[in-house]
Amino acid sequence: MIQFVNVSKEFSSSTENVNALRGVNLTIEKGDIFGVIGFSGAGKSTLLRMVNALETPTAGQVLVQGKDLEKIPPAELRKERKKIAMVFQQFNLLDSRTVFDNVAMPLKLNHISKVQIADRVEKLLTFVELSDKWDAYPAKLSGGQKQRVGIARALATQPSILLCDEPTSALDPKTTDSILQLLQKVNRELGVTILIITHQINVIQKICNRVAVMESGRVVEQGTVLDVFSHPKESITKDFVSTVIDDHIPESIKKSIATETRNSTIMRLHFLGSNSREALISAINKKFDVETNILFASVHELQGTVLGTLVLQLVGPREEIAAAETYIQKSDVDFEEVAV
Amino acid sequence: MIQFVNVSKEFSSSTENVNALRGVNLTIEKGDIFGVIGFSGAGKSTLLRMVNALETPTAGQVLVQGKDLEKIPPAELRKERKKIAMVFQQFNLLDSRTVFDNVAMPLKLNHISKVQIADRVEKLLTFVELSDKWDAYPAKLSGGQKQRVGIARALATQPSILLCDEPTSALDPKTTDSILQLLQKVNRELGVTILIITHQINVIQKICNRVAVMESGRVVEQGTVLDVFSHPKESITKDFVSTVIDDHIPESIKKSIATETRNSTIMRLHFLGSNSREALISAINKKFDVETNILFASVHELQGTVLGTLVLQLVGPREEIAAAETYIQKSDVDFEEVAV
Amino acid sequence: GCGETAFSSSGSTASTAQAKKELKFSKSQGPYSELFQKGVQPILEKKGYKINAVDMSDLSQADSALNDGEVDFNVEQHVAYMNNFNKTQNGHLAAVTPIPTVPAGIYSGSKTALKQLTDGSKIAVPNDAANTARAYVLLQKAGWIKLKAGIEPTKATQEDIAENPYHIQFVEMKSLNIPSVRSDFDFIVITGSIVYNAKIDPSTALLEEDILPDLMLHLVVKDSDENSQWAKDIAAAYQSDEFKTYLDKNNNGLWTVPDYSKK
Amino acid sequence: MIDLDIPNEKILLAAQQTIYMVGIALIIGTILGAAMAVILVLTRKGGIRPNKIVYGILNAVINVVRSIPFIILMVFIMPLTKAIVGTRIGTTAAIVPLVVFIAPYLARLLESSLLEVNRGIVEAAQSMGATTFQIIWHFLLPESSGSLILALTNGAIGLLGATAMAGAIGAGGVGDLALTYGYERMNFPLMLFTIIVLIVFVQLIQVLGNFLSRRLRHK
Amino acid sequence: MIDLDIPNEKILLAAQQTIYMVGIALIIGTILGAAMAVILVLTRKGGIRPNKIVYGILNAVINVVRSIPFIILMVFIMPLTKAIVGTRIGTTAAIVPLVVFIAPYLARLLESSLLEVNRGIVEAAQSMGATTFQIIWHFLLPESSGSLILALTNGAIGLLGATAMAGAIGAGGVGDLALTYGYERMNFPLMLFTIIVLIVFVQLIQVLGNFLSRRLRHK
Ligand SMILES: Nc1ncnc2c1ncn2[C@@H]1O[C@H](COP(=O)(O)OP(=O)(O)OP(=O)(O)O)[C@@H](O)[C@H]1O
Ligand SMILES: Nc1ncnc2c1ncn2[C@@H]1O[C@H](COP(=O)(O)OP(=O)(O)OP(=O)(O)O)[C@@H](O)[C@H]1O
Ligand SMILES: [Mg+2]
Ligand SMILES: [Mg+2]
Repeated sequence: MIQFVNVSKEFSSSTENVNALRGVNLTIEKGDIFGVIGFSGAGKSTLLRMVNALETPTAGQVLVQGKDLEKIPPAELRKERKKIAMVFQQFNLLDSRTVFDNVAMPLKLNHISKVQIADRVEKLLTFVELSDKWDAYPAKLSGGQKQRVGIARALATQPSILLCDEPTSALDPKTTDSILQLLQKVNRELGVTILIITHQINVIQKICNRVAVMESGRVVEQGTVLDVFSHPKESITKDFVSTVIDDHIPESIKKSIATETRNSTIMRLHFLGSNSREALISAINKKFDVETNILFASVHELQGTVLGTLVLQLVGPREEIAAAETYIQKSDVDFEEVAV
Repeated sequence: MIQFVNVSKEFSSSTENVNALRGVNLTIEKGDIFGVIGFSGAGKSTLLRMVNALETPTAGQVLVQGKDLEKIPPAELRKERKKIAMVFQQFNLLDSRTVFDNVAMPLKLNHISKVQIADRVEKLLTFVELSDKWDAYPAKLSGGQKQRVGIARALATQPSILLCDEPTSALDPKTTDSILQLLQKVNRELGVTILIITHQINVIQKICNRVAVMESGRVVEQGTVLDVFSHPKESITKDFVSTVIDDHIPESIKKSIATETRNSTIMRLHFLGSNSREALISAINKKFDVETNILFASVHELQGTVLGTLVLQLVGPREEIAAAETYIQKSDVDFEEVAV
Repeated sequence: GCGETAFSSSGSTASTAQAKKELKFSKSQGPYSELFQKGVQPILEKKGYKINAVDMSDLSQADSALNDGEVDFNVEQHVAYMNNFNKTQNGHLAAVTPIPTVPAGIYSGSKTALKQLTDGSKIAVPNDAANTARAYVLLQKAGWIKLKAGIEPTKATQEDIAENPYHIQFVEMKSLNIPSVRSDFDFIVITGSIVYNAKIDPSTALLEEDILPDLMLHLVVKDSDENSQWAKDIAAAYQSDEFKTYLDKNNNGLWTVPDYSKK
Repeated sequence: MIDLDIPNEKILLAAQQTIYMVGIALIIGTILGAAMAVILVLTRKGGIRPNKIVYGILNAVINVVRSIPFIILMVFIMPLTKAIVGTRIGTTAAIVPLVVFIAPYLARLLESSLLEVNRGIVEAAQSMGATTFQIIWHFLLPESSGSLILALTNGAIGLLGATAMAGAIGAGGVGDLALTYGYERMNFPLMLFTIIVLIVFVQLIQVLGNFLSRRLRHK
Repeated sequence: MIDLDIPNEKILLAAQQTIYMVGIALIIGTILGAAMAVILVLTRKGGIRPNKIVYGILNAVINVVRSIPFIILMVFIMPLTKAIVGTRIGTTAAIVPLVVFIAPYLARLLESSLLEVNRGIVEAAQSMGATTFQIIWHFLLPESSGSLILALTNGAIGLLGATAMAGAIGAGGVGDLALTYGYERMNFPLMLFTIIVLIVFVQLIQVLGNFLSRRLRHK
C-alpha cells in the first residue's frame, strides 16, 4: 500500500520556485494497477519518484507499506527499494553495458547466481522480443528497443511494487499491448502493485483499475477507472476522457447535418455495462415514426464493463421525437440533447 | 519532394550486421504530411535520419528536392539542412542552455538579429505553453516539456521540410492535439512538407494525408491514409489499423451474446464517407421484423472522410434476417458476417 | 625482477667497520665524481675496495642520504654547504679532506673583456645554494660591486650588495642553463662543474675566484665514520702520488688543487 | 613574525611573477590547447571530419612535447623563445616554454572532456546545418563547459607547478623561491612560507574552478 | 650507431627502472586516486552522500599535496618513505613520492570524469537499492570508463615526467638519464636518444589509452 499524505514538493532555485506537487493525498492499495494521467508538467513523474524516494517531499509524507522511506536508515531504504522496480521515462540505461548486462544488473546486485541470471534475462529478453539484441549496446538500439530493455530490467527482480513512467511511450500499439498484458499478468499472478503514468488513455483503459487525474501539482480527481471515465467531473478529466472516448461529431458529418431540412433532434446517449446491448434503437424505430441516424458511435471496454457512446439524430415529426425521448428517458440510459 | 530509391542500410559491427533498411522505395510529395508507422526497430528512425543525411544509405539513393545529399559538397549540404528541421526521438537538447537559448539556437546559426530571435522564440514558447519556463535548463523540465522545447526548436526556422521522430510520444492528448494542429497549420499555410514517425495512429489519422507501413526494414504498404486505413492489405497494417479503428467485440459483450437463445446473426458493417449517415438501421428496423442490437460501434474521421464500423446483432426469424441482409447488401455498405 | 639488486638496499655492509671494503657514494654529474671515479677509485680498488655509485642529482638529497647512512660518502660539496646542512637539518656530516676543486670564473657573454663593463650590464649568476655567494664574492673581486662589511662570504646574497655602482642587473638562474644563453648576457659567472660540463675552455675565464678554504670541495662522510679506516683510505688516495700523477696528466687548467697536492 | 631571511619585496615580486606567468601562459595555453583538442576531436576516427593524417600528426606532436622533461624543453625551445620574446631568460621568456608545456597537456584534458559530449548533440547541430566552427562553438564547448573548466583548473595547477622550474631560466616566482631559497638553501621557514603561498594559490584556483564548473553543469 | 658515451646496459637498466617506477606507482596511485575521486564525488554538495567535512578536508589535502613542488615533496615525505620501504634512496624509494604526487593528480582527473556520468544512471542504481559501493563499482566506474582511461593515460604520462625528477634520490630511469647524463653533461646525442625513448614510452601509453578508451566508449 502506498499512501501520499498531504504531499507537496517545491523545486527552488535562485531564480524561481516551482511547485511540482501541492498537497497530494492519494492511496494506492496493494494489487492495484493505478494509473496517473495529467498534462505535461503536471507533476506525475515527481509523484512517482517519491514512491522510491528518488525525490523527497518538501511537506507531507509518503508511506510505502506503512514506512516513511525518508525516515528509515539507508540500509533499510535499500532493502525497500529492492522491492520497488522502476521504468524510467528517459530509460536510464547504462551505455557501457550490453542489453543483457543492463537487464542482469538488478539481479547481480541481489547476488543471484550467474546461471539463474542468464536464465531469467533470456526469458525476459525473449518476452520483450529483444533476444537477438542481447549483446548490443544501448547506443545501437532504436527508441522502442531501449524502452523495452528498461521494462525488462524493471521486471527482472520480481518486485512487489512496479513504478512505470510512461513505459510504452516509444512503443508501437502491438508491442504496447503485449507489454500491458505482461504487466497485467504480473499484477494478477504475483500480486505486484503497479503505478503507471501514461498519456495513452487506452493504457489506463486496458489495464488500470484505478486512476488519478493530475493538474498543476494537484490530484483533481480519482477513483475507479469506470467511475472516472463514465462520469468525469472535472473539466480536465472530461477533456482526457474525450480524447479516448471521443464523442465529438466529426466535422464532415456536422456539415452534412446542416443540410438536413426536416425536423430533427440530435442526442448523445451513454450506455454503461449491459444496457449497451439493449435494443434501444430497434425499439425506437419500431415504436415511433422517426428515422434514426447514427452520427457517431463508440464502444469501449473498461475493466470488463462496456462503456458506449452514441450520437443519434432523430428525424421525424416533433411529437414523435418527443415521445421517443420520453421512451429513452425511461430506459435508464443517460442522454442529453446536443446542439451542433 | 523526397525520394527513396532502393535504399538499404546495413549497420555492421564486429559481431553482427543489422539490416535496418532493405530496398526502400518511397516518394514524399511536396506539401504532404507523410506518416510512417511500424513496429519498434522496423527502421523508421533510420529512414527519417536519411532525409537530412544524418545517416547515409549503404545502397540506393535518397533524393531531397532532386539532390542526393550524400553527393553534394559540405557547404551545400549545410544549406540544404537549414531547410530541413528535425524533432528528435530523444530530444537532443543542449543541457547547458536554457529553454530560450535552445529554441533560439537554429536562429542564431542563421544570424538572425537578437530582437527578431527574442520575438520569434517568445511566440514559439507561448505556443508550446512553456513561456514560464524560458529560463529553465532542460534538466529541470519534465519529459513532455523537453519534447515541446524540441518541437519549438524545430519550428523556429520555418523550414520547408520538417522531420518528426515521434514528436508527441511524451505528450498528453491535449498538448498532442495542439501540436498537431500547429503542424497542420504550418503545412497548410507555409506548405511545409512533414514526415512524421509515430506509434500513435490517431496522430496519423488526424493530420497525415499519406502513410507508409514499415516492417523489418521494408515498406510493406503505402498510400493515402484513407485507403490504407479503410482497406488494409498486409496483416501488419490490419493489426495497426485495428488498434485504432477497433472492431473487436468486447469480451463482456461476447459473453452475454452467448446467453442469447433466440435465432440471431452477427455482422460487421463498414461505412465509408457519407453513407455512414444513412439511416440504415432505422430502415432495417422498420422494414423487417428483426431486433437490432449494436454490439460495437466506432466512427473515425480520416482526412475529412468518415470511416465507421458497426457490429450488429440481428435477432429474429431466419427469413427476416436473410431479407435484412439482402437489403444491406443492396445499400452499398461493406459487410461481413462474423462468428463470435 | 628489476630493482632490488642494483639500486636499493645498502645497509647490510655498512655496520661492520673494521672489515668494511664495500663502499657506496652518491654521484652527481660533473667533474668531481668523475675525477673520483677515474683518478681515485682505481687506487682504492687496488686496496681491495669495491665502490658503488648511486646517481643522485640533488645535493641536498644526497646529504640526507649520507646522513642517514644510506651511502657512505660524497665528493660534491664545500665545507660551507656542509655546515649549513648540519645546522639546518641536524646533520652529522664531517669533511675529511679537501679535494681538487674547479674555481668559479667570470666568462664572457656578449662582452669579451672585463673592461667592457658598462652601466646596467646584465650578468648571469648561478641560483644554486652552493654557488650564488661565490659568484657575488667573485664579482666583488672584480671590483664591480661591494658587499656589506662583515658579511660571511659563503652566504652572500643579492641583498648583501652594499654598492652597485654600475647598476648591474643580476639574473640568478640555474647555472647549467647559463652557458646556453651566454649571448643574452654581457658576462656570466659559472662554477667549474658547469665549465667542465659545457666543455668551455677554462683558460678563457676572464677572472677566476680565489677559492676560500670553506669553498674548497671536500670528501664528506658521516661524522661517526670520520675516523674509519675506509675514510682514511679515501683521503689517502686523494693525497697519493699516484693521484697527483693522474691529475697532472689531466689537469688542462681546470683544477685548483689543495695544498697537499701542491708539493 | 618569523624571520624569513629574505626581504618582503622579494616575496611580493615572486608572487607577482607567478601570477604573471601562470596568467599569461594559461590564457595562451588554453587557446592553443583548446584548438588542438578540437582538432583532435574533429579529425579522429568517427569524428565530424575524420582525417587520419592531421589526427596522426597532431597526436604525435602532442606526445613528443609531453615526453620531454620540462627542464629540457626549456632549453630545446630557446631559439623559439628568443624569436618570440627577444630574450631567452627572465619571466617573460619563461612564458614560451610554459605555453609549450601546458598547451599539449591541456589539449589532452580538453579532448577528453569534449569526447564526453553526447553524439545526439552533434547530430542536432548538424541537422541545423551548423558549420564545423559553429558545432564547436555553440554545441561542443558549451555542452562540456563544466568539465572543461575542471580541466583548465587542473591545467592551471600544473602550470603553477611548472613555474617553479622556470627559475632555471631566471624567471623567478614563488615556486622558484621555494626551491632555490627555501629548499636548496635549507631555509625551512621560507620554504614553508612559500609553500603556504603556493597552497593558497592552488586552493584559490581550485575553489574558483569548482565553483564555475558547478555553475556551468546543468545536468 | 652514434656513440652515446655510456654503456648500453645503463640505458637498458634505466628503461627497466622507468617501467618499474611508472608501473608500480601508477597502479598504487590509481587505486588511491580513484578512492579519493570517488569520495570527492560522493561527498560533494548534491552527491550521493553529501558530507561537507570529509569533502572539505580531502579537497584541501589534495590541493596541499598538489601545491608542493615534486622535489620538495620528496623531501617532505622522506620519513614516510623510510617507514614504508625501509630506505629513502633508490628506485623503490622513489615510488612513494611518485605515488603521493600522482594520486591527488589522478584524483582530480578521475573526479572530473565521474562527474560527467548522467544523473539518471545514479538514480537507476538507487532505485535498484544499490549500495554506495555498488553504485560506484557497477554504475559510476563503468559508465565513465572511456573517460577514466584517458585520465589514467594522462596520469601515466605525467608520472613518466615525474620519474625524471626522481633521479634526485637516486632512482635512475630514462628521464634521469636524459636530465643528468644528457642535459647536465650536455651530451646531446644521449639527450636526444633518451628523449626518443621517452617519446616511444609516451606514444605507447597514449596509443594504448586511446585504444582502450575507444573500446569502452559505447555512446
Ligand atoms: N547505430 C546503430 N548501430 C547498429 N544498429 C543500429 C544502429 N541504429 C539502429 N540500429 C538498429 O537498426 C534497426 C532499426 O532502428 P531504428 O532506430 O530505425 O528503428 P525504429 O523503427 O525507429 O524503432 P523505434 O520505433 O523503436 O524507435 C534496429 O534493429 C536497431 O537496433
Ligand atoms: N529538478 C527540477 N528542478 C526544477 N523544476 C523541476 C525539476 N523537476 C521537475 N521540475 C518541474 O516540476 C514540474 C513537474 O514535473 P514532472 O516531471 O513531475 O511533470 P510530469 O507530470 O511528469 O510531466 P511529463 O508528462 O511532461 O513528463 C514541471 O513544471 C517541471 O518543470
Ligand atoms: Mg514525466
Ligand atoms: Mg525510432
